[in-house]
Amino acid sequence: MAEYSAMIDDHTIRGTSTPEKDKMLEVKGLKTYFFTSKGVIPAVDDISFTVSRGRILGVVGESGCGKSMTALSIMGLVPPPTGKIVAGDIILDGKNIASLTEKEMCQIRGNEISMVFQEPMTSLNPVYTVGKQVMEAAILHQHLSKAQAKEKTLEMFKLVGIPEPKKRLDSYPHQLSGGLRQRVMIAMALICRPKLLIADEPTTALDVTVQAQILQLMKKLQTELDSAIVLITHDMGVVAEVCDDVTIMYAGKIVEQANVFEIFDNCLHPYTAGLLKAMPAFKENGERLYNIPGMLPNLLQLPKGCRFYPRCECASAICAEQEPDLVEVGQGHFVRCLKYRG
Amino acid sequence: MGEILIQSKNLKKYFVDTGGWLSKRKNTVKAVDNVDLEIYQHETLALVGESGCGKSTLARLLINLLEPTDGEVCYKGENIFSLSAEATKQFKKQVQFIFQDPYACLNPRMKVSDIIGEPLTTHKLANGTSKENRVEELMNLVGLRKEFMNRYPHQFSGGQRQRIGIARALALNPELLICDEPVSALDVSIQSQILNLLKDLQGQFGLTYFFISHNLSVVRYMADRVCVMFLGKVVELGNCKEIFEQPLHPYTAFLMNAAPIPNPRLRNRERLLLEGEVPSPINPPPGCSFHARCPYVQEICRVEEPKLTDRGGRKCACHFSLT
Amino acid sequence: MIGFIVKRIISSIPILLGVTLLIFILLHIVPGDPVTLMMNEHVDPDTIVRVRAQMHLDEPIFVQYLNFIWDALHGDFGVSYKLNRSVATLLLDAFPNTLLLAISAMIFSWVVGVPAGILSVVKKYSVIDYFFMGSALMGVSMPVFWSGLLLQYIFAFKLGWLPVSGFNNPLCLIMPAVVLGWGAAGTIARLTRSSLLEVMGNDYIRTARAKGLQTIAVLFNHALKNSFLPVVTVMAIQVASMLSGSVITETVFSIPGIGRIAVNAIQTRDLPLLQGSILFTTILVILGNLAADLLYFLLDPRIKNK
Amino acid sequence: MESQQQAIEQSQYLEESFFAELIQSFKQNKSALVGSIVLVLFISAAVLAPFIAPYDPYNVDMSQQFQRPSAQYLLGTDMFGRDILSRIIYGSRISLVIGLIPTLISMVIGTILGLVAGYYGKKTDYIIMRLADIVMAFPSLLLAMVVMYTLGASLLNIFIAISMVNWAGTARVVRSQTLVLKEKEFVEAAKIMGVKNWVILLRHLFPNCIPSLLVLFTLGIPDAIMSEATLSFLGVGVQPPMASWGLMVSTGKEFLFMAPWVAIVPGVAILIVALAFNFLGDGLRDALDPYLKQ
Repeated sequence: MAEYSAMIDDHTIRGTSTPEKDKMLEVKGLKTYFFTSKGVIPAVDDISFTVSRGRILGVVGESGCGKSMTALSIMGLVPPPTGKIVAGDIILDGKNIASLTEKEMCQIRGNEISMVFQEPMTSLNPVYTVGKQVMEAAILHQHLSKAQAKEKTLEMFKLVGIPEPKKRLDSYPHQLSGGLRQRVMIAMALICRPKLLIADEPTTALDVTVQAQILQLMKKLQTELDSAIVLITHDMGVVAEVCDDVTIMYAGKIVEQANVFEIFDNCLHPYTAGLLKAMPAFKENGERLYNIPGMLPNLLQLPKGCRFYPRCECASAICAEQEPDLVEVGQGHFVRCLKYRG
Repeated sequence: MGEILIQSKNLKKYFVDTGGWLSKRKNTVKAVDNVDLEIYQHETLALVGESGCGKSTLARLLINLLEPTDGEVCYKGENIFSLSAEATKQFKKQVQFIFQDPYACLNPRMKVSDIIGEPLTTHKLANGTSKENRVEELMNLVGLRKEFMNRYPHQFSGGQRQRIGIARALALNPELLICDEPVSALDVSIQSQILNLLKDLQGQFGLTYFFISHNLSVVRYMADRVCVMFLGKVVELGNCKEIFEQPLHPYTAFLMNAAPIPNPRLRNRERLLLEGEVPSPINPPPGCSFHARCPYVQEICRVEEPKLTDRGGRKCACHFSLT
Repeated sequence: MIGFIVKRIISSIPILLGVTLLIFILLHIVPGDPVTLMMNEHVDPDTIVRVRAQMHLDEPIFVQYLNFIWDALHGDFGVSYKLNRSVATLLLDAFPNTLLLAISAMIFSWVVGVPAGILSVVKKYSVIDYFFMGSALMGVSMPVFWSGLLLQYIFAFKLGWLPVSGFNNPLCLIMPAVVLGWGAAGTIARLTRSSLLEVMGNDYIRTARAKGLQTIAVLFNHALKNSFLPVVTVMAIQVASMLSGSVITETVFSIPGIGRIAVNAIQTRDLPLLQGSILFTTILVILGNLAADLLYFLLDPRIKNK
Repeated sequence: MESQQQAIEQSQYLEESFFAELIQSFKQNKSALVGSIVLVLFISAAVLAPFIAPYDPYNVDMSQQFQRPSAQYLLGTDMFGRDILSRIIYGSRISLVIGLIPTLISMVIGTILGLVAGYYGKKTDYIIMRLADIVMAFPSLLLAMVVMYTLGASLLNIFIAISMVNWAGTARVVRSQTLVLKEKEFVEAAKIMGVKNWVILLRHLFPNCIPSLLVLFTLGIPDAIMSEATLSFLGVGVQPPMASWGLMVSTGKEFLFMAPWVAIVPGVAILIVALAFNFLGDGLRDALDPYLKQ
């Protein structure tokens, strides 16, 4: 059977400093709020991060932490009328796309940035063939003829490993399994060779063996296509498998940011530590799991001070009063906690 | 190991879809196909497998929620499908269920006190003050504040709802709890709270768990023994640690191998990945159900169905063995 | 495909039988003897007995029912008591008028209802949306007989643009079609709107937007086909309500159609005629439902490939 | 630490109760609010008719025939010189009763049959649903007319006619909801506990159908009012001299070009009340949306 080799592959650990030209996406001070009848929900509150060419950034957090909304904000798909980007820059390959009009954004979406969603079962239109749905993006953005687009779709289907690609062009979504649908989604996302791919929990709805295939595929495509990938997930296992950099979110804010080895070896924020310690994978049968007490705060009634303090074991009196900033504690390692304010 | 608490014998559940009259189609889904399984007192037996392998059907057969096509389930030696009305009532007190979806498993129109108290009123064990006291006791047990008694389910978070579900299951002092993916809908930080609670309750009341999950690290943490299912059949059964460290059936090995490991330094480990998809359980091929995807397939696998046989304290349904 | 159609047609048979049985029972528990009603008061009792036998009214009700079904299968719906003509001929003469009215009303309701529904979605929460939805609700809340009178008063009497009633030139068709189609248009507009809005909330719509399609393209290329499924069903069912709603429209505008025959038959207690006209309308309704099923089948690949 | 945690737990998920939320959402929905106000006026008019009607609705006075609306007769008089306003106020009683009672009867029948059909399935379901199909296949107006023809025109028979036609729609909706609900895990949980079937129907399934029943009920009332008006218009409903709105339009239509108000005004009453119920029903549907979709 396969032995898990504990070897560290040298080229997987790349430098953390990013040359300016390699920056594919830079998000600066992004704020996306929802204005509801019950109050303002700061779903994404002052988020900044950078993704470079050829790297995978993992955005990690629990439900309601704002990770999906961050993705939709980058895509310009925040659901109106309640949701709104209230501040921040989104710089894609040197161009600020946060200030674009809806019409201009339509030329970016699916072309320079594309997205893969969590539910492959519901993310494809049930009344059209998958071939037609994949072709649509190529016809729209690259102005190909139908025949050319079909050719290209076939090529993409082969690339993402869909068996019998020719036959599959004419299949309807309900005729495909979850794994195949997710491959179709990936083919659709990549057909215009985007600069940035956002994958929102792409494997959560899939079985373990299929999840492994899809993750493997994403890693393979990342090296082949040389684009940047933002991978949104709640699963630290998935992060460990594919991500280069990690951003941990809690209640709309980034609490920690570093490369993947720093996060696993040397995490500093109590929430990150709690997330890792709570994973049963690190425990032997019989040992008690670590609990993060309490539960996620209601974004309508956020505590004053640090958003994590009510659940934090290291909290002191000042945490209830003062909201910490995100500070750089090591090279490329940022933490939002008063313990590390220098 | 204790006494056998519940045991399935040649248990089968086939779903037949004839497509109505005037249709030549006849699909048989062998959701549970000839399953022999025993659960011992005070142990945690985990059931793993991918979607559509029959995990939920098996759980629902064990609790008499579905009628089997064939075979029996014996609880303390008696077949639960041929019990008298009175004995069925007793059985329903001793076996309880914890559901996957904390949102769907609680009636949104009932107060928490009524939800947790329903088993008590159904079996006429308590009412009025005695019911209220017992509900308070149960809420305390699962870590819910008794002030929440008069609230409705939508006023709780997912984790709290799962606690309500557990309190309801404990109301009748059951011996066996069937947990159908109890933590898969929960966030990581809440998941560990519920797993700890389940462990505590087992220690406190000597409960027996039949624990269904697709999350292998949860299974490894919770289980004493593990049962691996593939397309309605048990392919491997045995001690949890042994199965994780030294799987015998190729499918088990692939399953273990596919699970992500939360250690970035192991990411480039050599790993074998299964090709293709989880096959459909409709009209499965003859022979070993895994043969279409198995890299070690031999002629015999396509023809003859392997039996679940004893391999040094473990059971495995493969003509060969990985060791 | 053919199997599906055959199956649907066969499954309509029990419904048809049930409907005929229900009509038959309802109509034959009427107190009072139809023959006495039909005849003059001064007819001698012998004639009554003879006529009863001739019309098989002396046989048990179940036998009468079987006779009725048997005759109906041969296209014989009996003879009208009052008009003394074959019911089948009367109905066939009247049917084209009803059909013409229903088709014009249907076309009116589709041409108005569908675009109104789509526009309300495109301009959601705007003045246009409120205007269309307000008019749609008015259409649903307005009794047909009253809106007919209102239009007659305004367009025929006050403005003199259109003939008050009758059925002898195409202008005569305008008011009845609008009156009959308005309610249906309202329902269609409301349903199109709500169905579109619901579809627009689906995951695959987000996928289409993520592909870079503009809102209008998403609406027309991705949402419309899906949202049409419930609308089509309702449209076919509306054929039914229009055929029965035409009873009133035909009465108000004096159109010689099936509906008016039915009303006359009720008022004159003409049993065979009433029986025939209801059966005829019901068959049309069942055919409408059948058409809805088939359309659904054609539009939704999930059913087709199952 | 403990108190902090309690503080969040208490502040969180503290949503208002079902009715409080309903009222909250109504306050924001102006058309539903207007609808409710109109309905309150309508109901008070029906209840207080003898006290607020300016004239006796049945008092024939040929000298006052066809009076235009004026300060003396706010909505004019009809061909018998009866005050139209007073007749409309009295007519609201018929519309109210017709709106409520047959709708309620058909809702009860439809709910019971729908629950039973959906929960027990198989043959029971088949028979009930084919019955519903038969009723639905009927042009409902014609069925009602046949019933009226057979049983004769009276208020009671209108109840029967309308109830007979309308139960099928309710049964279908309740059945499809039951089909979804009975697959829910809370129903499974009840079965596991050994709860009896009728208790499951009553305690678990029925309460979850209430929001949609509420909407159906509100939208069924204007339908019933309209059916009565139509039957009366055709002369097979309420009989003269009773003041039914439909009948008033019907008798007034002969004089449409001479005295249009006689036929038009009662129709406006029907329109306003139907519109108000539809506004209310739509408002309820929006407000209950999360409960309808669960």
